[in-house]
Amino acid sequence: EVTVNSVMQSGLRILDPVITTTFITRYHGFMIYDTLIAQDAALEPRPQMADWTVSEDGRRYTFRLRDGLKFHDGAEVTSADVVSSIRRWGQKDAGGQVIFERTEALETPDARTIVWTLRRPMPSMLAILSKQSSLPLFIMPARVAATPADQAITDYTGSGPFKLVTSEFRPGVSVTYEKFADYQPRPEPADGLAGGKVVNVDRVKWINMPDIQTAVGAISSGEIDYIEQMPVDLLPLVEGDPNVIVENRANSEMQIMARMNFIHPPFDNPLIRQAALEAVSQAPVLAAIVGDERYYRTCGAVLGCDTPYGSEAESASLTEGSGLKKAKALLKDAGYDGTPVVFLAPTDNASLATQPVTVAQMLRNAGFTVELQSMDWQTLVSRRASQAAPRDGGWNMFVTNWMVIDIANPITNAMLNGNGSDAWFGWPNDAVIEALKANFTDTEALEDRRKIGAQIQSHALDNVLEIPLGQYTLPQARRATITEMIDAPTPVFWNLHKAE
Amino acid sequence: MTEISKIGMEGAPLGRAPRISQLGTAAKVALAILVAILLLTAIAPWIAPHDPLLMDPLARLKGPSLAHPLGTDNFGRDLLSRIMIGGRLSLMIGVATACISVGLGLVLGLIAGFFRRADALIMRLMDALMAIPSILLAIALVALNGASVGSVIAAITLPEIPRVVRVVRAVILSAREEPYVEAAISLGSRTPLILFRHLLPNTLAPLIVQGTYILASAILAEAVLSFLGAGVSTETPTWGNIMAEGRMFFRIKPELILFPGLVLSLCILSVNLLGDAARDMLDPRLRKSAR
Amino acid sequence: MQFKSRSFDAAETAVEIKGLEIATVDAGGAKSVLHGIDLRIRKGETVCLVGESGSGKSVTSLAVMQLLPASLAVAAGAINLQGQNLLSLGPGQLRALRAAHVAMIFQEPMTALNPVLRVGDQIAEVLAIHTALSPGARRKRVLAILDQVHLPDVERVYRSYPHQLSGGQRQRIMIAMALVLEPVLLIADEPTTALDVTTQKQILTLIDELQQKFGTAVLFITHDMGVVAEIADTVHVMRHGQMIEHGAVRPLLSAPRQDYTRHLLAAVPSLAPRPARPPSHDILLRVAGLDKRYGPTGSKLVHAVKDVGFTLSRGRTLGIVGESGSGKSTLARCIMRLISPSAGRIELMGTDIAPLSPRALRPHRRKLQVVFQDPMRSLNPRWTIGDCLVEGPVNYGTPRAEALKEAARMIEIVGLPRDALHRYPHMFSGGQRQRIAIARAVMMKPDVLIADEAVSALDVSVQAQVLQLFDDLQAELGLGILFITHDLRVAAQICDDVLVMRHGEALEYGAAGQVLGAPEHDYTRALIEAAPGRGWDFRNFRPLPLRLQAGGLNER
Amino acid sequence: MFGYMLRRALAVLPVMMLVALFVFLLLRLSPGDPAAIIAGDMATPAQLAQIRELMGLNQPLYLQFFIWLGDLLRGDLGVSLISHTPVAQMIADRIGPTLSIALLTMLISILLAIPMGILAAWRHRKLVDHLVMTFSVLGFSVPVFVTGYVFVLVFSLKLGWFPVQGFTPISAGLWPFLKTATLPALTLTTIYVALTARMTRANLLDVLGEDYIRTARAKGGSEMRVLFRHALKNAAVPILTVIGTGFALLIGGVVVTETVFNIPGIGRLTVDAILARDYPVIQAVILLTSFLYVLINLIIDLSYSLFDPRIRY
Ligand SMILES: Nc1ncnc2c1ncn2[C@@H]1O[C@H](COP(=O)(O)OP(=O)(O)OP(=O)(O)O)[C@@H](O)[C@H]1O
Ligand SMILES: Nc1ncnc2c1ncn2[C@@H]1O[C@H](COP(=O)(O)OP(=O)(O)OP(=O)(O)O)[C@@H](O)[C@H]1O
Ligand SMILES: [Mg+2]
Ligand SMILES: [Mg+2]
Ligand code: NI
Repeated sequence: EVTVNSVMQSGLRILDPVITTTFITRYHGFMIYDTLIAQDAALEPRPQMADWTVSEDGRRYTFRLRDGLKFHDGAEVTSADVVSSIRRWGQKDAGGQVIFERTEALETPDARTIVWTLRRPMPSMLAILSKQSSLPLFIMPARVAATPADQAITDYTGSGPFKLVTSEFRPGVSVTYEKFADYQPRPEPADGLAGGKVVNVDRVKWINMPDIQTAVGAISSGEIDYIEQMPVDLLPLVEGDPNVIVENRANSEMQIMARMNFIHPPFDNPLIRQAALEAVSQAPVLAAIVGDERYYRTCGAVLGCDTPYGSEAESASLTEGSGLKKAKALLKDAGYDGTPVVFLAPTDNASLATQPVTVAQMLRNAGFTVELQSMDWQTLVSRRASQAAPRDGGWNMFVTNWMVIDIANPITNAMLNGNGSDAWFGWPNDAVIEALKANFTDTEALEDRRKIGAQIQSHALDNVLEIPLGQYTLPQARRATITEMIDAPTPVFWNLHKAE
Repeated sequence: MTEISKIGMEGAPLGRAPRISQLGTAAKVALAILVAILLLTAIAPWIAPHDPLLMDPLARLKGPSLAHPLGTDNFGRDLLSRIMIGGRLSLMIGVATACISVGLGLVLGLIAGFFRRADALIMRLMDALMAIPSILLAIALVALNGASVGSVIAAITLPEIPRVVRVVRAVILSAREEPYVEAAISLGSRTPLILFRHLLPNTLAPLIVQGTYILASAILAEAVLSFLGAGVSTETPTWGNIMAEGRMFFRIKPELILFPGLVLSLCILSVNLLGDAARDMLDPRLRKSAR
Repeated sequence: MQFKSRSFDAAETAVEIKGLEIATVDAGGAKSVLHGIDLRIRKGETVCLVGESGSGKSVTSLAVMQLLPASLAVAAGAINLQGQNLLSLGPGQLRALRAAHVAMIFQEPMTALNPVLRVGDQIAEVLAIHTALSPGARRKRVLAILDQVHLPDVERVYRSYPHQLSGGQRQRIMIAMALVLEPVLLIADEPTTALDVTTQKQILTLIDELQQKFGTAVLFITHDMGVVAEIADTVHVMRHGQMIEHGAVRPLLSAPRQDYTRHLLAAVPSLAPRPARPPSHDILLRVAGLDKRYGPTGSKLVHAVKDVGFTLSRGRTLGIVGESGSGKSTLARCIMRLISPSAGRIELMGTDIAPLSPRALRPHRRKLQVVFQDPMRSLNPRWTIGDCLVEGPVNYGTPRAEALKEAARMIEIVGLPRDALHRYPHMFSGGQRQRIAIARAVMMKPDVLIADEAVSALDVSVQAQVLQLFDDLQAELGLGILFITHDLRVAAQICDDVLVMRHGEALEYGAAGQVLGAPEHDYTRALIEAAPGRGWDFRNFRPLPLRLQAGGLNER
Repeated sequence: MFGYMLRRALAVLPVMMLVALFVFLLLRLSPGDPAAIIAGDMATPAQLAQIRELMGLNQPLYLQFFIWLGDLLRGDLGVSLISHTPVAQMIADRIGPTLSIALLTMLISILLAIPMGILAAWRHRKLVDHLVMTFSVLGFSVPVFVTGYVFVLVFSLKLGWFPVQGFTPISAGLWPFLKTATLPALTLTTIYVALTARMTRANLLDVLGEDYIRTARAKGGSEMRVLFRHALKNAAVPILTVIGTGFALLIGGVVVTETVFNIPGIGRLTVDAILARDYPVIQAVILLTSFLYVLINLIIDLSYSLFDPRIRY
């Protein structure tokens, strides 16, 4: 019996991939569920459970389930299961909501066929259905998908290549999967998250290690096989070790960004927001969190660098750190009165602990009064939801990380919501950005979309919807005995082999 | 005649002020170390080679050099300066915790020991407080109030109070049976006088020992809280959070843990040794049996 | 008075101490504690070692056992036990010698027995260490010795823990333990001071009996001259670490050669009641029907004082005597209102203070003062003598400066230097501390003074001084004194009236001459008869004239 | 005796009630709510509010308290807000590691500390005494996690004697268990030994000054006999007391060692739950550890009479 022991980025606690956007739950989804269609290594949509045809007018999509698809309880996968799953997902996923707004009908002419008719063509339809981030579209049995979308599921019967071993699930500690023997892989070889999901091991165990040093020690000693996120600072510990291989996963870059609160002083003033943007330089932030230049780069694009629509326009002050003078001038012009900037800083989240400290320092250099408030991540996430004034339990600024592929599309980029108190934390009221996004949705040609992307970049930085703080990757580490791992943003455990 | 006002304040029973010369060698060394640490941290803002908050992330985790005698941390801040300044807060947390818990514990203990009616209530409360594992209570309290210095102090202090209360109460309960207390009653002394001038001084020796113990464990507890992610912000360096932050680099740059750890251990060691010595000096019974 | 008068000239020497010098081994340089002691004890002989507190009696005995505390060491001399010099033996050899050849009975039988082991096992342990007896045989031997020390129900006693036995029983256990191997030498360091007279009497008889039986040499340490007169063959007097005089008991008591010995003997109070003083009719304190039950601790209710009544007049002394636990202190504490009586009246100069609240009581407190047994514990160790003395007057509104002036006068009255005011209690000797406690009480200008075992902790010479002080103060201030003691000699010397208590009841109450001279009650009589050395007039170095032999006259 | 046991056992109730109330208030008055973690990064405020409503977090506090208390009395510890696992099951899963390591620690500590304390008291002010005392104070002065790291570095990574992390339950065999439990237990042992050895020494010193020790020596028994048969049993009660109250310290230490050695125990569960505001879990675990503490001390109290016949109930 071959077991792959892995240390993932965090402990799995929530098993419903629709109710939460947490990474680890999404990874869990890919283990036990199959997707309707999937992204290949180039992030292009490919058939997975179903292949598809699109009508001439681009309004009707017909999906046809392939043969031999079974749920873990042995039942056949039918079009009814798929539709239920789509509907539940569609209530929660931002992309799904957009599709459903344009949906005319979603029908199941027979047990194997799903016909999805839109009122207007939607160029990004397949991209949204195949995406692997935020909320991927996983196919569950209809009875499970019948659970209301804001209530967690309790039945973990999946459709994917692995089965959850319920009896060995320890929330936050460990979770075990075993090979689902009746899974029918596609015939073609695996390609990204598409292609044949052939499982070559018996069990996969995810172990959460609260202290990452323990994990690094354990991979050296061979107690575990895989670390999803290897802290760059600890690389020297394994670098000389031929048994441990450290590598980057494709498209796994993260973007760091700072977000301000638009409804309270001082950042309700665009000039002061701009001053903040000018004051900040990416290099120190990146150096402090990552430390090794091989694993980070400066990038001023709100839609990310090396993405289809990303543009780095107007971001020189960020990437070069040349805006200090301008920042001071802007502050003066804006008549900044020393209102303290309440900056939320998490202490218990290693990937977010250093950024606030470095950013705060730079803001202070420019003349801001910064009140760095330390708290645990939980306090931060609930506090950032508060629209109260900063001194009454609200806030002015916080920092978070996004996967670049999640923010690469303006439609799914949460920071680009401009609809006031319905927008993401910070609540900007920005009609311009909303218009730009609507325009983007209706545009199909890549060239045109790029142009809109550039407009979005320039508007986002002018209005300072966010301050991009650069991109970095956390490499993964595996024992040399683990081979043929799929190189995708989401770590998956099919296809790979483990040598004894 | 000013004796009356002095006695009970100075904590020197039997009229002898403890003299340094009475201390054993170990305690003398401890005192010297403690004084040195106190002095260095006291004047740290003036003599620290760098601003402890000044970052240079591009020069992080550097080894010892002339500019940075102990090297730099993961933000490129000067480790020596951080340790020096960090001592201020660590010691402050220790001293504040010791003072507050001893102060509150003393009051509650006096009440519980002297007034039968309050006793049961106070002691049940204290039992409950004791039963909750202190570190969990502290984490919860810090999570509750945010990771400020104040809440860390409160979190470490609260679980210590019952221990002090118990000590004080036990002393009071036995001291109030002493004939000199009965004599005072016969002499018409009122309750406050008996409580504060006859009974209170008896608690001094055990409280000094307890206080030093609390001081030491508070500094440690702060470190553990930081380790678990519930400590004070890195913007206010303490020995605890310097170590907690440095733990990632334990095998890369062990200085980050070793140096603050060394100072911390030395400090706690000294405090403990001094506490023991103080007990020996203050407790005539122990002095006789030469502990 | 019947002294022992056996001759030991022919007897074999059991132990001989020669030129023993013992000094402290502190870092601060050696201080000599014993300066060249010589002592010889022969088989079957009882040697009594007397002398004031701190003279080195215990140190001498511990040296023989080779159980000196770590801070003391032998500097010179020899201790020969049957030809072997103990000082040259190794630890193993010494261990073999202990219990088997030299055994010791310590003063306080409660603390000298291990509280967590059964007493039978504790005795059996001696046999286990030194003999090859089987457990069964050991048990038999232990039961036999328990029987020999006249313990009742030996099977039960064997299984008991020390706290389940009375003081006298515990001391018998100690004796059994010491004698079980029939040692050559038995050392007893104040073995009866913690016991009341009747029990003391039984123990002394027992030791004597066993000594006869086994021919043991006994070194008996005591400060009670009565006991000396009762049991000694030979007496050694120690002072300041030196042996200043020794000799057979009768010659030594009747014709002491040294001034110090003379002085020591003169301090022993006589059992004869003091001459009656003119009666007084100014009644200060009238107690009637006083009852005290201690609250339900567990399920047991202790009825400590039962329906006691008496009166005390100005200038007179009422003695309350009785064995330990008879309720004397409880009575005193009720009268002081340190505890509330369960029933009864306490009329202090006409006011019944029994039902008063603490607040209402305060004005009356100054008329009523107390001196406790243990002078060290009754003075706050953290306060200067000055502070102690003025506490009371300041409480009642006397300006501090005035009170201090009075304190300075008072401290001289009790025979201490003026600068004592600036010192702390631990800087004084026990006798001096007791004077301070008395001065503190007198500072309040009380009408009634209660002395609860006020002199029991002091050795005879000091005790005599303090008793004199009481007498003087009473003459001067007209105090009414309630004097609680278990020592009949002291009671006889100082009291006008005596109240005998037993099990919380007042058995007998009357003029001292009446109660002590012609006791009505059997218990009182037994008490008086048990007083050791009662036939000897120590002060005058002669037998007591028959007429004055307490408890004897009327019958004989 | 039985009556006393009953009374003592009943006295536990008000204490536990107070603990329950205390913990409940502490948590519910704290900022941060579990809805946020469930909703994840992209949730909007409206979604948050909806989740709160669903979880019953919008009800008045006292109502929440009594509902919880009622469930508790019926033996229902509730369900984790985050993972929807029954709390009772989570605790059952994770109590094993914590308890077995705590007990192993107690065992090792007692086996080490009591002889150390005895030795130090016996050789009072000699070299051994100073060594023991220095070790004791040192044990207090080094944060547990540092000790843990050093042990891992030396015994696991350098010497390879023990695994770096993980836990094997004792049901899988004594040896596999010891392989994973030894290092964490040793790490905790440093504090515990320090405490217990010090206390043993102090009490033994007291006892060695007692008259009955002199009596024992006067009987000619060997030093071992004096120390073990006469002294230790007398010093047992305060030593036991320290071992009992030290249990709280142990729980604190366990939280850290569980992190360092990646042991799926109660300590880590609590910290995670606190950081995630998973109220039912926090409440249950703190209540449980408090109950364990009270229980252990109750047992210790009752065991006093085994060592000291004067204590009778
Ligand atoms: N452990 C010790 N260390 C130093 N000096 C001691 C020690 N024990 C006794 N001494 C001193 O030795 C002297 C003799 O003391 P010892 O106990 O023999 O007196 P004692 O005659 O037995 O008095 P008491 O009648 O009070 O029992 C005293 O001056 C005392 O201070
Ligand atoms: N606080 C108390 N609670 C319960 N019982 C008590 C208390 N104090 C004393 N007793 C009991 O009351 C009885 C009388 O005690 P008291 O102290 O008055 O005796 P005493 O005659 O002074 O004895 P001694 O000569 O030993 O001082 C004893 O049986 C004692 O055990
Ligand atoms: Mg003596
Ligand atoms: Mg008494
Ligand atoms: Ni003065």
